[in-house]
Amino acid sequence: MTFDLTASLPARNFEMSLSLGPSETLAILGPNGAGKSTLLGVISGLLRPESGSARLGGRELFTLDGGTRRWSAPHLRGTALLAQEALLFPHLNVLDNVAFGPRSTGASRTEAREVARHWLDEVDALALANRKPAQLSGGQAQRVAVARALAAEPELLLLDEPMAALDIHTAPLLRRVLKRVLADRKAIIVTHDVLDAYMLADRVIVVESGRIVEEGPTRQVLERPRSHFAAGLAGLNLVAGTLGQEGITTPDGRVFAGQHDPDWSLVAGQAGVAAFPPSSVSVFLGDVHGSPRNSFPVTITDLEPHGDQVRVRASSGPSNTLSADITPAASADLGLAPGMEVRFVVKSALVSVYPA
Amino acid sequence: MTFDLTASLPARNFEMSLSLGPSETLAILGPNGAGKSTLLGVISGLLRPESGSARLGGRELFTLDGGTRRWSAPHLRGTALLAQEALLFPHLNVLDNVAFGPRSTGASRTEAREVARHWLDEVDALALANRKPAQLSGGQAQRVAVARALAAEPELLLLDEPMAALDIHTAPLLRRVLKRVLADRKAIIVTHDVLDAYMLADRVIVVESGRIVEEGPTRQVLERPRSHFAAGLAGLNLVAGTLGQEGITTPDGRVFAGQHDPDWSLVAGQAGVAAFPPSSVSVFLGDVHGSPRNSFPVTITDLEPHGDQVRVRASSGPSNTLSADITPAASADLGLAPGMEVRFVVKSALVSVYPA
Amino acid sequence: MNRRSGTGYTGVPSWVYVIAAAGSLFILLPLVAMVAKVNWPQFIPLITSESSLTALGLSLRTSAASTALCVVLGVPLALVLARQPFPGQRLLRAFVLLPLVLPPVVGGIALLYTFGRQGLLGKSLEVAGIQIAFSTTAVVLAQTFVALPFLVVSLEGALRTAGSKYDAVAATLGARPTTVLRRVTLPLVLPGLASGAVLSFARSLGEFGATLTFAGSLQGVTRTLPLEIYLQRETDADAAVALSLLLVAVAVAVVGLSYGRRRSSAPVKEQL
Amino acid sequence: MNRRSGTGYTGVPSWVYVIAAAGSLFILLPLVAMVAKVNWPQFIPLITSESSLTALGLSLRTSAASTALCVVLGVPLALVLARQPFPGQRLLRAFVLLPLVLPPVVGGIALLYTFGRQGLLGKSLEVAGIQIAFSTTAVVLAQTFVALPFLVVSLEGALRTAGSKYDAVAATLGARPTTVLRRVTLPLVLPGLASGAVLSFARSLGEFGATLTFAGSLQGVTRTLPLEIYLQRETDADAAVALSLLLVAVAVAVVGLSYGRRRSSAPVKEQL
Amino acid sequence: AGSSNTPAATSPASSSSSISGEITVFAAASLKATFTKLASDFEAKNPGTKVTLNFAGSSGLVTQITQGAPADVFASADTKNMAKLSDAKLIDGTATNFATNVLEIAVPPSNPASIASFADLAKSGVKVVVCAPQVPCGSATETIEKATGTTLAPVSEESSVTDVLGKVTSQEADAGLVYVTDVKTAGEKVKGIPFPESDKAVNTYPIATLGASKNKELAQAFIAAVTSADGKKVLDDAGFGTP
Ligand SMILES: Nc1ncnc2c1ncn2[C@@H]1O[C@H](COP(=O)(O)OP(=O)(O)OP(=O)(O)O)[C@@H](O)[C@H]1O
Ligand SMILES: Nc1ncnc2c1ncn2[C@@H]1O[C@H](COP(=O)(O)OP(=O)(O)OP(=O)(O)O)[C@@H](O)[C@H]1O
Ligand SMILES: [Mg+2]
Ligand SMILES: [Mg+2]
Repeated sequence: MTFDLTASLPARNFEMSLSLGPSETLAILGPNGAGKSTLLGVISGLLRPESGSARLGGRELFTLDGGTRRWSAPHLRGTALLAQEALLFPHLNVLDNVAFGPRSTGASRTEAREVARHWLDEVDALALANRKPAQLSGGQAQRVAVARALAAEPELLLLDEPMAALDIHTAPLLRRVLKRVLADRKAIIVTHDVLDAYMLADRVIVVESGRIVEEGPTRQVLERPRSHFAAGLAGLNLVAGTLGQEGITTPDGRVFAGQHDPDWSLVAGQAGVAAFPPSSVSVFLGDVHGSPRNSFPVTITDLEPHGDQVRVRASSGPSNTLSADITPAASADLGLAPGMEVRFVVKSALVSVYPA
Repeated sequence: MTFDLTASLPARNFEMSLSLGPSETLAILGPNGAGKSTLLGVISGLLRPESGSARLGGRELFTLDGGTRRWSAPHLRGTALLAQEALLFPHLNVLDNVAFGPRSTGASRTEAREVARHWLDEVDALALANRKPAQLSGGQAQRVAVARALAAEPELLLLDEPMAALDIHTAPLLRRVLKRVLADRKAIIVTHDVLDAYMLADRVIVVESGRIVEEGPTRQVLERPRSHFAAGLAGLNLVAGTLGQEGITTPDGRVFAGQHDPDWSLVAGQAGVAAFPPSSVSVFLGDVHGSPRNSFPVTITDLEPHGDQVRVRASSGPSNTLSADITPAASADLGLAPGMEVRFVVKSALVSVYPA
Repeated sequence: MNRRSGTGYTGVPSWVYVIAAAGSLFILLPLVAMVAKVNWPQFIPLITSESSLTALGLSLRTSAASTALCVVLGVPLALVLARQPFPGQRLLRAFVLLPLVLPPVVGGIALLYTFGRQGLLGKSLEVAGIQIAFSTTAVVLAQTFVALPFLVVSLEGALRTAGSKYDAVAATLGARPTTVLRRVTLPLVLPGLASGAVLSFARSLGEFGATLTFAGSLQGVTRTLPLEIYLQRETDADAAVALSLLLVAVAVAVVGLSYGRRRSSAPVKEQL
Repeated sequence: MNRRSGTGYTGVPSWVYVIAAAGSLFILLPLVAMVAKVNWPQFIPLITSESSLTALGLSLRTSAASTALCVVLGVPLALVLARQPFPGQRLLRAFVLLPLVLPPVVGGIALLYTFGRQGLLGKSLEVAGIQIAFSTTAVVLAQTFVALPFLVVSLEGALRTAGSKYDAVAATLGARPTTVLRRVTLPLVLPGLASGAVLSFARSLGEFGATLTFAGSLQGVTRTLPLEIYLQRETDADAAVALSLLLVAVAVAVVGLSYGRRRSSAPVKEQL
Repeated sequence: AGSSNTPAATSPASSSSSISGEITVFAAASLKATFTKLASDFEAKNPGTKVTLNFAGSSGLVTQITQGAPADVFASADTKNMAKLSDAKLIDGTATNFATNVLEIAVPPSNPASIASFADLAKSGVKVVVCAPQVPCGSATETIEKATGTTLAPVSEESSVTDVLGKVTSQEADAGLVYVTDVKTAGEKVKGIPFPESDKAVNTYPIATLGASKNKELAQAFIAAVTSADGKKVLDDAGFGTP
């Protein structure tokens, strides 16, 4: 009972191939417009790729290769999609919206409503059962939409940003519900929140521009990110270059020192990355000659509160942003402000270096 | 040039009154269904309250008191609303969507497009200018909607969750843009993200069930929260009770010790709260008799990764959740799991006590 | 300024009301002029005469039947035209509209050529023992022929405007196309379907030329109210006008009721 | 299975196609039967005769004018009926539908009672030196009277289905109601407006009874193609049928073209 | 409208007088072929004149004239409708009867029901179509039924001759009762079966100048042309009888 997919849709610059084990949950991460929703659309049968094939367990979802053009309709796929918009049926009340899935797949009206009540209760929206969708707030509608997708009890659940629009109390509640539900079920969940990936997914895929750029078990991807996007999600700074004995050599020729995993045998010249947390970065105003060997001239773009620290975001070149977490006092002392040119200094002991 | 509003709409259990100084930005925080969008609807003229009045600068928005029933139409109010749904006009391309506001308020087609291009560039969506809304991803549409609201250059800007659906790179970018734009402009911004409140707002209002429950300068509200919701947003634990010399006395009679601000003169018996960060909480398995005097029996509901710590969420009674941040190692040693009954112990030195 | 609190935005420019009033007058004035001409003492016996009542009953029954037939045939047609593009769709759409353009009398002739004794299908039907001409069935067929385009066109417009987002969502929840149609598509376009059905009913009720040509005019069998009115007119134009008022009254009642019911259960309420 | 890649969901149950085919046949067969009966050698001289061409020209001009008039009067009416509820709205809606039910001949009489020399308004108009009855203006008025409900009803359905969400957004961006109407409301209901206009045009083109009664049948002035057909039928039914084919061809061309243009610029593409 | 009662000018006008201008003639639809020919002959003989024709059912024309239609001459298919106008004092002088018409049985060329006489129409199984009593041909049918004591059981009572003829030419009906002229116009498509009882109900076509006419002289001239020998010839050719 696995799921396999290969699909390409050149009109949206989309080409992906992935598979899912039994009761595995996969998180899809990636920037806006990367193709996450497109992927779910292709799997659920709302979008028709130009070529590719997909199977879910014994069932063929589509085979579009050369001569063979088999396509099974969305309702025959055993998938249920929570789309990015809630799209509750405006003419049905909340209860009947949630009961729609069970009812469509053969349950009696009473059974379906029973199931619907159960799921509404799970997402803490049972009190809204008799409302029409137009009478719900954004977050309430989102919760109902989640309940509706869950109530369909599909073989493969597809969730597109299920936590969007939820308040800070509801999101953890829903995360708990999903954790329980997804435990013994195949699911693909699109999210912009790394917590969802940590809590719900066994594996993550990072997509950019319609391609998979990184893939692996959640912890591994988020602790040893290879793409800037994944590093950003994990809250790590990332510097790319080629691996050497000391650390990595950046494209502009500077050596950036760090620690490797001792048992990896490095192939010199192999592409690699160095990752380090913002808390390992210090900020200096002038040139420094201290023990930390790694330093960058950067331009501050932004100062943000971050817990009890201040996060200093800065750009070190055209498309690379680095962050440093420092105390508010230090920030005030240094008189930091966006636009300032400062130096980020990183202790090499806190830098992990690994192949990209 | 201030803004004042009093409005009640019993059909939605809504009753609020607020005002805004010149070029002040107000953040509205609150749970789903609290009435945040309703407030923006009332201000922008899409919803008609049953009674109340509002003025924006010299302009009367509405006066609905007893006999007087004056109501000015949405387009005469000098407000622009970014609604919770992007609602881009499906028949216009992205550029013309953004140009709609300037065009409607008298700009020539060329001027309006120029303005539109400017704002699209600001939100990093200029490349999408010729697309139709149906060809955008969720996050792209959201960005365009923000640009459209900004391009209208209203006197009072109303933003309903402008950062929803944005990826982790775009959200900071947009936050920077908004920070710049809102600096010299009146704005009300609804958000679930405390970072938006910190970065963009001068003042926050916390609403629950259609009423304002807390209000004040951003830092004060988030550092000394009085409502559970605000505490949750600020990432603090909150215990409510009556103030005493030692700390506060909870409704079930236990004394919870903490530090007060030395210059406050406490009135014994006054309602108060005790706030403390999750990092100040330790977790024990059995009963403890150590120096910390504050301890609670709790049931673990959830374990979440939180940076390099594990956040243990637990419930200490019907509607009160507390969190503790501990190291993954400690969590593993104790064998914590949801459902376990443990004891949360808080050092009273890290507890702030203040009037509610 | 009679908006109630809590309602959404319904801004209609004020000049629109002025033109709308002119438009209403354009339709209402002739009706008023008609009412003004009625010879009231003569009115009651006229409309309660046996022939009038028979004709009215026949009109109502046949119009109801043809409206049902229009819905049955028209909903699928509208779906096919509105949803998936296929080669020849434009041509099909144009053809479906033709009964609108065809002078009804010619439509009746075309029906005779088809279902008549010597017609395309008529010969086979005759062999099967089915005779359509001069029967009430013929009236229903004639009315359906002229009324079908109304249903198709207004429903197609509504289907296109509604789009197929919700249909897609329903399908991903496991609903078969038929279920989607019944529980999502049609409820969502109910206003359009209702308009279409009302138009069809009204057109059937007023149908005259095709019926006369195809079905003939025999009291109680094929002489509907419009045919009765037409005959009355031969002897007394004012009597015909008076009788038309009966038709108008019936139409107002039916249309008012059906629209009323639809509006009170109107499902789609706008969120701001 | 002729969906192209990348398109959204368009699931239509397969039985729908079967019924749609039956529905199409029901309309197409009579047309085929008609074509089959045409006496082709006689056809060309018939349709190129001066009287036919004059009538066709008149028909096209008056139908275009009355469609324009329908749009001008009908769009405001539809807006008023679809948007804000007001007391008497249901009644107004029912009345606006009446010309559909009224047998056209009676409609013509009602118009005579209004605009005729002896009519309600006609007397005042006569004093002002305006004579409407039996002029080309009368043809346009008669056509507008019978065609207006089509536009109003289909547009109202579309407006209701589209809702007013986008209108509200436009208003909050500072657009005056008129701007909202022009740049948002109408473009969004374009499919419905197009359907309505096509219906009105088709109905005007086929209009016969009211024109005959109200405007008379004077060659070049008021004798439109349907009237010409009616007269032909007095002498030769088959010639009338042949002439109808001309009307049908014109209608197919106009409808096909207008729908075609609309579809290719169809603005609302569905997102999944 | 005013009703100036000028004495009828019955002198058969020669076509040489100096008449000119335009008139509008309202004529029963069944006169379409003959009046179109008569009008063009008239225009040819009297250069500078123009005759505009408006055809519709007689009762429709009466309604139009009553409502002030700009007509100069009215030719009705029966005396009843003309009477309505003279009762309303809308005609100038008195009407002139210019043609007659009698009923005939029309059957499809194959005559499937083998109709040979009026009585045959009453045979069971014969689908016969007649005009409704409200219209002239229907009242004529009724008169004949009464006179012959034959009661017909029609499958349809049509509101115009054209509709009756339509049912017969399409072979929907086995027989119909129409006017001789209609059978003639229909040509090959129907077969006419005259029956002697038809003279029990002779239909008369009257023509008159209307009171509101702005060119009574020309109107009189046209009526004279219709009633002239040439006019009679045209009408005869179409099957009309002489009153
Ligand atoms: N209907 C369409 N036609 C053409 N291109 C489209 C269409 N819909 C989306 N796209 C493009 O395809 C790409 C992938 O879009 P998709 O919706 O899958 O992004 P996403 O990863 O879900 O982004 P987000 O996080 O913003 O929701 C985007 O560049 C988008 O602009
Ligand atoms: N059209 C409506 N009719 C009746 N009640 C409504 C309607 N729309 C919203 N409500 C109710 O009014 C309350 C306030 O809704 P509102 O949309 O203002 O919430 P919100 O604070 O914006 O929530 P969210 O964070 O979920 O967007 C909710 O309880 C909601 O259910
Ligand atoms: Mg997406
Ligand atoms: Mg909201």
